[in-house]
Amino acid sequence: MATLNDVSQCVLDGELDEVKALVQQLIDAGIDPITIINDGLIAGMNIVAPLFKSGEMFVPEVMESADTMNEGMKLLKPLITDGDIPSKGKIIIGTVNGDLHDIGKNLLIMMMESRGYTVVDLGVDIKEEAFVAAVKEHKPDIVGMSSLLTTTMMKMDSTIKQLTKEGLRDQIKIIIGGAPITQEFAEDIGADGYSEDASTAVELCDRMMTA
Amino acid sequence: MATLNDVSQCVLDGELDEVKALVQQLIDAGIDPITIINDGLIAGMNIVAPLFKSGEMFVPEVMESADTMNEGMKLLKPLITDGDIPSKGKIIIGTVNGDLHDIGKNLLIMMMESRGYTVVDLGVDIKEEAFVAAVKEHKPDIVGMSSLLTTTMMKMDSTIKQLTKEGLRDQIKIIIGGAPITQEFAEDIGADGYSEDASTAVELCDRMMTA
Amino acid sequence: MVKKFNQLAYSNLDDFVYGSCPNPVTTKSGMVIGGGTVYPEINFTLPGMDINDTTIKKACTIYSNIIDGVLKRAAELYAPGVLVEFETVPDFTENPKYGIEVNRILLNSMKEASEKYGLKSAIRTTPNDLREFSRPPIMRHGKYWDTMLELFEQCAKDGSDFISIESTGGKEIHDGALVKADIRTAIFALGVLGVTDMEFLWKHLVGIAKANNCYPAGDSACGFANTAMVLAEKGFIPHVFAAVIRVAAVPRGLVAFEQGCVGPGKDCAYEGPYIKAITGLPIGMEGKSAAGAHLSPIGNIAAALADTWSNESIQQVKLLSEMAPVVAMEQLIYDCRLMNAATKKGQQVMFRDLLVDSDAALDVQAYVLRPDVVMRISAELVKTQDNFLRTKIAAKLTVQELKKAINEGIVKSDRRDMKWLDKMDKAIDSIPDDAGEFYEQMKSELDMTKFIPSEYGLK
Amino acid sequence: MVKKFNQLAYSNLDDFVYGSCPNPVTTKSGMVIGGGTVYPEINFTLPGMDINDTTIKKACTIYSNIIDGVLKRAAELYAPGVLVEFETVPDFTENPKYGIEVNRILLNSMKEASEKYGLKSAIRTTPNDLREFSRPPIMRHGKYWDTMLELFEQCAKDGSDFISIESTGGKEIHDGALVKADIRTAIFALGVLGVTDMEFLWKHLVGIAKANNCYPAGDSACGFANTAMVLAEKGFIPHVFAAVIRVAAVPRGLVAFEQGCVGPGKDCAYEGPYIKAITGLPIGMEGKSAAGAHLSPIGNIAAALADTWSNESIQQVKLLSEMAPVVAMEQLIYDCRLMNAATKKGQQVMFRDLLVDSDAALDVQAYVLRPDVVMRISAELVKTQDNFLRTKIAAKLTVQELKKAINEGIVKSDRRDMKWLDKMDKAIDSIPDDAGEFYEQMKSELDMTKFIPSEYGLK
Ligand SMILES: [Zn+2]
Ligand SMILES: [Zn+2]
Ligand SMILES: [Zn+2]
Repeated sequence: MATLNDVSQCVLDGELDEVKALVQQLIDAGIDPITIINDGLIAGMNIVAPLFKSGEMFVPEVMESADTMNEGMKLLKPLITDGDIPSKGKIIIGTVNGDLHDIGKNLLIMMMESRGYTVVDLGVDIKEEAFVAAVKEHKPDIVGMSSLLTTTMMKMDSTIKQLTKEGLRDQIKIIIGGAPITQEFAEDIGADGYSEDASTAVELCDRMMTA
Repeated sequence: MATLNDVSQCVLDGELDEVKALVQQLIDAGIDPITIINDGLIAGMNIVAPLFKSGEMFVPEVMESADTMNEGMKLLKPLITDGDIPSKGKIIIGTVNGDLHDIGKNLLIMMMESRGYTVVDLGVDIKEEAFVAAVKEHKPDIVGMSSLLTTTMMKMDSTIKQLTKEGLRDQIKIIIGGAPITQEFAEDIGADGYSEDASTAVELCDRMMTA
Repeated sequence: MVKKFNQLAYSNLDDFVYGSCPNPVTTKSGMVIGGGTVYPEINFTLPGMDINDTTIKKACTIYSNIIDGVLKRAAELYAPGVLVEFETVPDFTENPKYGIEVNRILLNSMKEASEKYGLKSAIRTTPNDLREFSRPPIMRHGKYWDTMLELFEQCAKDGSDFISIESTGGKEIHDGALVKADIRTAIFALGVLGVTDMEFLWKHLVGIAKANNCYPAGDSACGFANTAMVLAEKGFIPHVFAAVIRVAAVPRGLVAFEQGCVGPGKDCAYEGPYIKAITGLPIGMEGKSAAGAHLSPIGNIAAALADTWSNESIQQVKLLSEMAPVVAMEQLIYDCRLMNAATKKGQQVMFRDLLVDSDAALDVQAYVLRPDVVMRISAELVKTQDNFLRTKIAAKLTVQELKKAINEGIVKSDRRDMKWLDKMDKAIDSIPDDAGEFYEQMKSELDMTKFIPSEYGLK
Repeated sequence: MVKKFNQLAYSNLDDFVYGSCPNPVTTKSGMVIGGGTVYPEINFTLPGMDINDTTIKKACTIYSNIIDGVLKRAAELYAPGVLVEFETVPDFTENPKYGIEVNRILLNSMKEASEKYGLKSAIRTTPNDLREFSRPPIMRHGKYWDTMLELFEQCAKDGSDFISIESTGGKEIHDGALVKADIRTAIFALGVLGVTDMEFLWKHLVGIAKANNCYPAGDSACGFANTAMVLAEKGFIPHVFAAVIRVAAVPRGLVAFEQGCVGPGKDCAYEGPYIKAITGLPIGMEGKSAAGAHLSPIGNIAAALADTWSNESIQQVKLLSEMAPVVAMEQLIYDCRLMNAATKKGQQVMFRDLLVDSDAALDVQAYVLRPDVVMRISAELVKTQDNFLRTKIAAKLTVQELKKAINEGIVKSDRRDMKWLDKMDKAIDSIPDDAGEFYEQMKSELDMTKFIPSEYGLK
């Protein structure tokens, strides 16, 4: 019979076609759906994260793992009530106004979701007002901004100023990233954190949510 | 008979041995000492400056010109009263605390003096307090600071802060220079000007004194 | 009207070398690119700042300082000539008046440097492809299309020697294929969407260039293959995948030359050696001296066939010696001196092979730039004129070359590489030879909200 | 005790080449410097910041980030080994605890990189010569002398492979000679004060190194000859003057090796080729890839005889790709790959000559680094053991070499150069062969408030 470990391994290996059968076996065996999620699916993703960080897994493999997890979730979601799946936190993410780069942003979204965060993707070329509106609407814990151009990085500054002006700054943590961004720049403009790449960004958010 | 032009040419060519005889001839001919200074000696240095800037004269040649001018001045000074030689302004110059580089500073001093400025050389490794004390003592128009290290450039910032605290900032213009210094850094720390090298620094001071 | 490339421009591998090519191009100032001398190609950009009507004056001053600084240093180091690339920041294309103003500043300083130092120079103006600012992208009309063409036209009129672009047709689909290492979708993006858009875009750009005494130079698969390289350097996707994408981008790049481009190819188009083998036109390249813009596994080998040698991009920031663009200028000039010194002694092939040997065995992305590999694959690509089929063949042949090289142990590889090559091999074999048929297949696999088929002449 | 160098280490010009030398030196990690491979030597420094007890933690974090970043990139690019130079900022020597702490951070990261990637590395620790903080300088005792030795000793104990310094004895006189282009005074500063101080200083440093399983590596005339080069590049003093100073600095540098240094010579000591010719020991050099630290007219030729290839220094600032030290690491590695690829094919002499030919005819400062010129002048220098006389001879021979080369039109020159060479020639001829006699003459010419004769054993 399938074990929770098998489910984890299935997620790790990204075996999209097999996960459903395994999860179904566990459900049929009467295992608590929350246990299957936490000790099976999410446990699998928790092995993926460090392997990605150390360079032993590629992004497409991580994505397959995430897809596999999601496939398993589809079976489990109807069996639990909404509040039962604990979100680690809510984050809204966007590339700033004037900037179209979104590969890094999309990677982060994928990593955050598979880590248990609720993510709202605002997209690219996002104006200051749009960040403000999204914070008002979604009430996130964290706002993430990305910029790849030296001529758009200052938009992070103006967005933070706008959020401050609207009285929203204290309710959120702000993280920023992108090629021209440095820790020093983050401090200069009053962001709460900076991260070099998607996997360290996830760790940064983890630290922020537990701090 | 020698002309004012001959004196200028003599300064330009740095002919230290000949300048005395020429100047003496003009004095003997009854030419006003102030005229000899302005239209002979200083006129010569005024040709030197642009030639240096355009790379047609080397520093040692400029120094010879300056020495030649000074040699001529020695004959003329006793003939005039102190206030008659108009100083273009007074500047105090030093290399900041922790920094020993002085070649650039010394070049600037030489250029400023030969341009008609009164220069007080504070030397190298000059602490904030020493700049403050010197401003109080000498009441300069301009304070020049030099730094060649990334780890001493912030001393310019603290010196300006100290001058401000002592209520001296408004009475002076501050110029800074040195390898790691940029226009942006000058603006950041509230200096009045930045210059890349000795000859542009002189022009910068000229602009400040006439502004 | 459209040029056909149905044979290689070279018959002898020993003629295939940096600094010269069968069809050199002469700039207004008399630099003969591809005529025997490798020229430095200097690039630069603004430090972190906002662009608007208040700050544009400051931006102009910065550009003016940069160009004066780099040309002065070039003259001091006796550069035989300098190609300046003005790759605009997006705001300059969105507001063409900004881009036009800066282009004029550069042209003017180049003229002054010619008078003051006798320095020869030429300028490549590279507006941004803003069409992807609309999501999904509007490729054939609309405000981004209009402002982009306006900038091209006025800069050409004002005296730019060359126009280039890093066009983005198909990137909206390719981005997703990259992070999934999905070669089927990548080939669709490059070989169907990319190729089609290149035909449309470059027909217009060649027209603008020809009408204004300016050369259409070439395009770059920067947003495709260089993004793949950067992702591979970060360990995000397999190096073999990035290597295959590089070669699969060749037919897309070739379209610009079919439409009338004369080179030099864009510096960041590492697919350039293939273009040079096929067209005999000069190419720009960049490697170790562009490390300030991006790291790479091809620092030396990239120079093996370069006709201009570029730093890709650098901000105006102060280093201990000087502003970074001046530093870049100096490094490029010394690199070029060395290559040209070898040519002068008749040792260019030997020097080319040193550039090649120093990198080729250490990374699969370097391996696919080996002149012999380039010639071998290019010889197959010219056998068809169908740029979609060429794309598929390019990918297939690269997979085969790499498998062979890894099996023979002549290139370093990751333990996971063979698995990925097998996976790609299978996926490529599943692609039909006909573009239309492939599109029909792909319709069910693609996220159809991401692109507008009619913008690519598709239904 | 003191080594005598009375013949050249080379008899054949074709053996005199980068990457190898008769007397290589092996690091603790097994890198054989001068054993056939050119290694990258990476240097770095802090961005603009204050150093004090509050900021030192931040400074340590920066150094830690730098070293981890550069070693990671070196491993990714398969560097055969890396020499790290830790050249301290003055505050680190004034407060040895800071310097010691950072040195340990570097050593620790090197050890980690060895375990994690299998990367070989070694470290050269270079404290500052703070003795000139006293004006006039106190050379043989006092707090600056004490803290400097404290830093040397603890770093050697902690495991540094090499110790070096850019010592400053005589600089207080040389600075003024430079801006006046006064060769007589410069020769006094280098050949009397400099040489005497080097004997005193290096006797102590060699002692410290030997007592602590560490190599004394070498010194640099940075504050003398490189300052001259920078002033010449700015157009402040004649290039020929800087060229003569370069060679006149050789005997001063040689003293360190007489005292027991084993190399690699300091990167910024462009007098290194002469040292290598005379001692047969390995040397560090730097050129185009050190342009971020200073521009130069010797970007390629500097590599012709290099055993380590350095970037001199770069601040931890962000470029578009990565932090500047990582960028420098990449560039050095590619430069080294190219040199080593040539060696592997037996083409090192040919490649050396390309490096030489690409620069030697374009600037007199490059010309004096030509291996044949180096051998020719060095052959004369070993005929005497008197380092003052050697200094005078070095200057005299360089003037002659340059006059000949300019007359023959084999090196580019400024119209004013010959006048300056004649002037120097006359001035050198006015110098007696005996140091004591020269000192007596100079007493009336020197500003005796600028230096303390007894600190140089003079009366
Ligand atoms: Zn590009
Ligand atoms: Zn140095
Ligand atoms: Zn160094």
